[in-house]
Amino acid sequence: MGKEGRSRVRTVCPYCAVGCHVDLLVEEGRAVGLDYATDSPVNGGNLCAKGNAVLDLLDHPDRLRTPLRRTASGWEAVGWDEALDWAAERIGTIRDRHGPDALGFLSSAKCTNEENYLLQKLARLLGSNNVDHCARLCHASTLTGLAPVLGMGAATNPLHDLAQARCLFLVGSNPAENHPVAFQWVREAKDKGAVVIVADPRKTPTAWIADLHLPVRPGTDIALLHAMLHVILREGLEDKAFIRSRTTGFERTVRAVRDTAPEWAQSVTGVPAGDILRAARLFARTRPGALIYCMGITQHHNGTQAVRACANLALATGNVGRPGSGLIPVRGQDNVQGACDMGALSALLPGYRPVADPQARAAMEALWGCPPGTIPDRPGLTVTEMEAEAGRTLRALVAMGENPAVTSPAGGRVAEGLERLDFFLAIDLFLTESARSAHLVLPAAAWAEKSGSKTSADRRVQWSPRAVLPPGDARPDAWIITRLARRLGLGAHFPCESPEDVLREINRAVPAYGGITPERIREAPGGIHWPCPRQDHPGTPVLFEKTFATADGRARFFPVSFDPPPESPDADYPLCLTTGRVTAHYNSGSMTRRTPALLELSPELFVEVHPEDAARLGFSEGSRVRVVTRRGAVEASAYLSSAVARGVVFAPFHFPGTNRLTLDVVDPEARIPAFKAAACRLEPL
Amino acid sequence: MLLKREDVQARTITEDGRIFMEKAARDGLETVWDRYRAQQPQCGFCELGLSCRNCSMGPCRIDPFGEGPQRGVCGADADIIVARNLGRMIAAGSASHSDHGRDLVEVLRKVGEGKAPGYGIRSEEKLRKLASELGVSEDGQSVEALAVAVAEALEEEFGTRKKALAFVGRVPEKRRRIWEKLGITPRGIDRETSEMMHRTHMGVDNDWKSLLLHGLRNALSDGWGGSLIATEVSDILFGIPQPVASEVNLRVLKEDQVNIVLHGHNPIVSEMIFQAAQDPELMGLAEEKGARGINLAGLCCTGNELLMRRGIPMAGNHLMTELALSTGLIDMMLVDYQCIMPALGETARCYHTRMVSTSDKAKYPFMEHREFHPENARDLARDLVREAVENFVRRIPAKVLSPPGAPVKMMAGFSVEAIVSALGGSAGPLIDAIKSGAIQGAVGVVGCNNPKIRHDYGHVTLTTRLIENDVLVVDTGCAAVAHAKAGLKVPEAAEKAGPGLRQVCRALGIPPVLHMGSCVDNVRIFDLAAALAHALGTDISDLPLAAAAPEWYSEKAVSIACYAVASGVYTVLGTPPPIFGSQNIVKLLTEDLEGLLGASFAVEPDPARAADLILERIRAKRAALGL
Amino acid sequence: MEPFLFVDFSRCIACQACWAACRREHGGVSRLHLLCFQEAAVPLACRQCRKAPCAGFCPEGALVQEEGRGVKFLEERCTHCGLCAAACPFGVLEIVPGPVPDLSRCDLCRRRWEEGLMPVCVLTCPTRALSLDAGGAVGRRRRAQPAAFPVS
Amino acid sequence: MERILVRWERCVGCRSCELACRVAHSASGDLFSAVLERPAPSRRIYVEQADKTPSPFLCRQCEDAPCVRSCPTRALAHDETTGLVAYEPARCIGCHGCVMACPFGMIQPDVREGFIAKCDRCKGRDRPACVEACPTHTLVLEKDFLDLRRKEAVRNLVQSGNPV
Repeated sequence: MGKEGRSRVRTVCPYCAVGCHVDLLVEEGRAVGLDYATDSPVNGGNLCAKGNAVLDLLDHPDRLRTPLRRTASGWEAVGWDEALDWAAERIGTIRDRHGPDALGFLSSAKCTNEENYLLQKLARLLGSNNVDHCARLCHASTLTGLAPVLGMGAATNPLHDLAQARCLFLVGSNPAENHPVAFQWVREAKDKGAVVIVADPRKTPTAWIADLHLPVRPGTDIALLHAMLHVILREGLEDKAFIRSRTTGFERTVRAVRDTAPEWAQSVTGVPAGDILRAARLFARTRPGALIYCMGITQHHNGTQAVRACANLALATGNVGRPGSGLIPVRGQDNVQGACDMGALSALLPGYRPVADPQARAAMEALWGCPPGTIPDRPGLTVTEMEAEAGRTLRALVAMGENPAVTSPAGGRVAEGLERLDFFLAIDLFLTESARSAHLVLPAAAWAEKSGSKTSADRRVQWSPRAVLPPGDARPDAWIITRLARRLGLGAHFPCESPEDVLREINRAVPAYGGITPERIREAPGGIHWPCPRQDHPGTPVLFEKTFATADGRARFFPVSFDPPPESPDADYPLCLTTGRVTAHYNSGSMTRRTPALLELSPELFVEVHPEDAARLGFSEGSRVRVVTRRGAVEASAYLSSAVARGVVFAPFHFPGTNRLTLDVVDPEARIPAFKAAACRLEPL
Repeated sequence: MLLKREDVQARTITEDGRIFMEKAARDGLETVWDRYRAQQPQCGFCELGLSCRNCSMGPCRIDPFGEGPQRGVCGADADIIVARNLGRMIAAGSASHSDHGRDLVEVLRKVGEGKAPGYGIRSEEKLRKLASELGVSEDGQSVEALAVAVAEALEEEFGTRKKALAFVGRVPEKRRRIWEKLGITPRGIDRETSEMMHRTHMGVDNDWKSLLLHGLRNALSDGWGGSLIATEVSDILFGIPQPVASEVNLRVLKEDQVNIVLHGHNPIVSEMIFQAAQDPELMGLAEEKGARGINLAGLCCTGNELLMRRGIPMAGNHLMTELALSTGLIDMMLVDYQCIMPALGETARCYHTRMVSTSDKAKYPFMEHREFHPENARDLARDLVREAVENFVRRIPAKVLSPPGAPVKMMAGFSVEAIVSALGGSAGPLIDAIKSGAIQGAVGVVGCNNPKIRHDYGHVTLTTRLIENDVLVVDTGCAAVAHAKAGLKVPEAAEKAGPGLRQVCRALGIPPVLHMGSCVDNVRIFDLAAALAHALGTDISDLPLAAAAPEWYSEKAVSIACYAVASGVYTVLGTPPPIFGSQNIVKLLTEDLEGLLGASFAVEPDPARAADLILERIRAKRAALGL
Repeated sequence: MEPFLFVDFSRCIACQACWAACRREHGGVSRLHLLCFQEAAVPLACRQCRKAPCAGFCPEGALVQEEGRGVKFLEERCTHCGLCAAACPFGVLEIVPGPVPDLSRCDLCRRRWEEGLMPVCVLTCPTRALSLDAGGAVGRRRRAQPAAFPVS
Repeated sequence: MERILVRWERCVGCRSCELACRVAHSASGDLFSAVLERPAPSRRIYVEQADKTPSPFLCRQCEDAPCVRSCPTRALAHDETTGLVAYEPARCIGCHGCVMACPFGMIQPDVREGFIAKCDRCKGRDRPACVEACPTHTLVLEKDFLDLRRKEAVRNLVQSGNPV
């Protein structure tokens, strides 16, 4: 690879869940450049803007280089032994004093499978199910929505399979901006003549190539999906053979959509009835068709229901279980799928076995070698519940790579809660908005500074090897958790020294990962798609080709009811605020807002407003405006664009503030916050 | 379908051709020229040899301008595709001549076995000569037994068991060594053709150079194999041609006689027809029907075969075949095979003419098929002549146009033996004339007609230019008929020759353009060339000789041209062969072969410029010989 | 044919990957500009004009048209007069201020080119909106046309 | 000038039009010499396999042409008299904007006269080379096109068994 002493190491990009390969050029343990992994079966060398700027995360001046303890006079650098001893002492004390339920653990979709596995194991060995992570904020409703429908809540087809689809229906999903590399397969399908239908309140770059754009009002997707199903059934376009042979519960769903005609949906969604009719016919007649949905579906008060409405549409048209079809939730973070698989969820053990299931608990306790009854039998607190309980019943919180002060709804209250904790331990790359409230901050290694496996949105498990050294005294999260566990007297249960050792334990703990051994995965150029139960199993790119993962092997239709968003525009708050991503930034922005190139592209919070709304309110492009909801207000600059419908305001959620505006409501099943629709008003400054 | 006068002028230089082209148009006939025009534009890829249909992964084409695909589906590039196509053309041409030869060998065997009534051994001398060449012992054998033995030996030439064809022995030593060095000594006639078809199958020989070398070998298996056997056995069966006077052009068709026209290439059938037409009973029948006799006339090479040996008149060459029908005077046209346009049958339906196909391997739309075999030939020939006579009365007066004027006189019959005898028994005087410069050199002007070239213009222009420069022209096939129509084949034509050649012609009483036969008879030219080279103790390529095919069209012509060059004779083609898609192959054929074989190809559509190329060549060869 | 950056506007999704790649490759200044419009975006960079106005206007001969290699910049001749930037019809040539003023202009990643590598923007673009293969891209456009309108 | 229209359904993909176009735009004007010319003469008509059928595509001489609009030097301009999008090599700076702008892919970079190759409807020829070369009469001039379409329509009507 070119120059003397320079090596080329293929790593998996730390940003979104497409799982792109990035080749780092390494000299003496330092990254000196990146190159495009043109031979990668995953991304073929393509990278998005964030991927291109990924090197800036290594050696970033803001990186934490040593453990920091908060003192009255400010941050004090401490050694690892001192820091870990202190952390163990505080956690132990709080547990002894308040019981294990006073402990909370925020795991991270930004960390490897091994790290997530270790953190949930630590929590559970300490006797707490209070372990959760930010999947709760993005795709929890996919898990709760799809698990009873298909038997598991994951993308049914690999992302590159989109290229084989003849029809792509994207609902509340904007891969052109959020997953640009994955968009290539949408583009490829379109090149081959596929029909593209996009339902989104905004005319996003994804919608630029759409044959049909359905500008649905935020929060009314279920009405749209119902109306489409109504048309399909009315016109007999459903896949009768598939429904008969592979599903149950269809009749109840038929009844549920009896009255949801396009004309009714038009009044609810704002999408012309004719377009709904066309979309339904196109999707039903053009097979195979893939239904791609994202946080536009999941982040609602009825996210679970909306996910099931998507599933009903895909099942009714037979678009599950064959190449080019599928139900594809595109995950946001690089390892959100893996973190869920590892049981970093308050109600689920590794491999999605409910904590309430005694057999599941017993199996895990046996594997871990701990006394029966160690794992509590009740689900623990979710992310939002932990935040709400912070400083109340929850006395100590360990946050690994999470920044809830920015990412969680009603962010202002979360920050206050963090301040009230007896002990808040943050493990992160940077001193994030949340970490500023911590008592102890431990410097973590970034993606290329540690080895581990990650699972991308399409269940592709890939190994990302360590390429460079962490800056200063930063350490991989796995190292930190293991050392902390040993100081907490759990050393016997944490024998693993390397990520490979941990993965071997995962092979035994998570059946779907049974055959994904370190030896195999390091050699697999495109990773392995779980389920891969045995060493000789090739992996499963397309799920449910023969049978579903439900008890009877059939998919189940769930009748879904539509109820309008809890908050609609009114005289005081006449506009509808929806949130989303921009191409330059990522999640809370703790990484991207520290990257000069990306900050240059998108330096500050803005709100996208239709020009006519702006004209009526008397402001112009670039004006400063205040966005006000019942929960708070933030300032932003105005960006005028007819990409949003009249009456809709869009704000990216990567900047502190946006989530102070959003609704304080969660989906009753998934406990996912309703980020996507809130009533607001704009006040020119 | 009315023709403009300038169209007619542009299509042919012959007067009868013009008259009957207009007649044909009036009668609503579609001629070869009309069809050629309807085919315009013709496919440029195919013209360049860049299209390949050898397999069903294709068809494939190579973009000659470099932007589009440069390889076929199999990966063959322009060089390979052009070489394969050319190879298959050679194979087809070689197969045609050789199959023609084999048919004659079969008759020879049947004659020996006494199963071919009417046929006989006309030239025992040649039979014995061939027997000795083939190593067949003559001791105590009857002529019939010898015929069988020679036929058997000739059959072997077609097979696969030889290291070299027997007649390679006629080739000068130096040339044979060149062939051996290049590995192109022909081994078996069918073997080389079969091997060519094999090599050009997808995934066999993909070295364009070795493909082309095998092409030369395949062509040599024709020139010193198939064609040569055809000529020699024809001579054995039907006699060695001797100088004979005859006439040519459509005016040889007589309004008051039963006109039977013989068209094709193989004389087996037409020789029997000739015999039957001499039958007094049938001649009587003709008179009964009001005809003044039975007039046999020839077209193409079957015509040439009978002209050479029996002196029958020639109605015309390849492009005249349809126009001959348009006279309305032909009572029967008998065809065997090769160069018979599939359109003829339908054309004839416009008239009373009966069209009869005779070969088991060649059938045509709208023709009666009356199959000839050595066993039934004599009787069938009589039947057919009778039927032709009976058809005389069915002429459609309104459609008859008697060609005005008189036919052109001509001399033919110049076999090698006849030339040597005209020279007084040896090639010496010819060699002397060449040495003295009276004759600068000799050129074989051969080949077909092609509607891409103004009919006969290429032949006549080139040949006129050559004889003006004291170059003796020998010819065969359709070229020979073109020259005859232009009046170049009478001793008086010596006046058109340069002073040296004129003097030689006058002294010997021969025309400056010598008719050596049909297109298989091109081998006579090479026989003569080889004899001259022997006499001078040198190689053919050192002699001041050349060959030209100004109006060629057929695959047989490709084979002929290739064996000409491989035998050491510089060959100028008028119509571009489909090779120009590969500059490598063009360079090899037009330049590099010179170093390997002492001869190469040139392509020159303008006959006057072609003549200049040839004259330059002859001067160079003469200079090299110190003449 | 001399290569140039072929931009298929219809494929661009405004993802900014090319911009970010260019900026990284060229020390923090992107030589490629992504112009976003309401429903389209256009990456704009030096067009590698065959008769380049920038070279034509340069009074010092610092920009010269090299046959087969496009416009070449001879730094030692440059007086930073800015005429080239003014001459460029596309505004993609920039004098970068600094102690040693530099000319910022897309050179198709000439350094990578010499190592046999593609320009970074082409490699990174997920939708193949950018390519060096104009012929191929134009051909794909032709083939994307609906061939036969139905004639029964 | 009469436009060249395409009877798509007749194209057999022989590419004769492409060859004829190149020959018409070569220095020699003759196939056998044109193949030797360097640089090779360019084509301005393209036979492509589009949607499973071969079809010839050529410049549509748009009235409000994207290539004209993209041209910074007016080297491409709509000629009111001929109705063609005319190319003036002397004004061209070779920026390739038109190549990118043409939504149909009908302009290619070139190196012979000027910097692009674009259909000029065979300057100085009565019938364009491609029209002359087309063996199936897929490419026809506008008047012929309409004439032939009418005849086809009538023939279909008559053959339908319901003559007027």
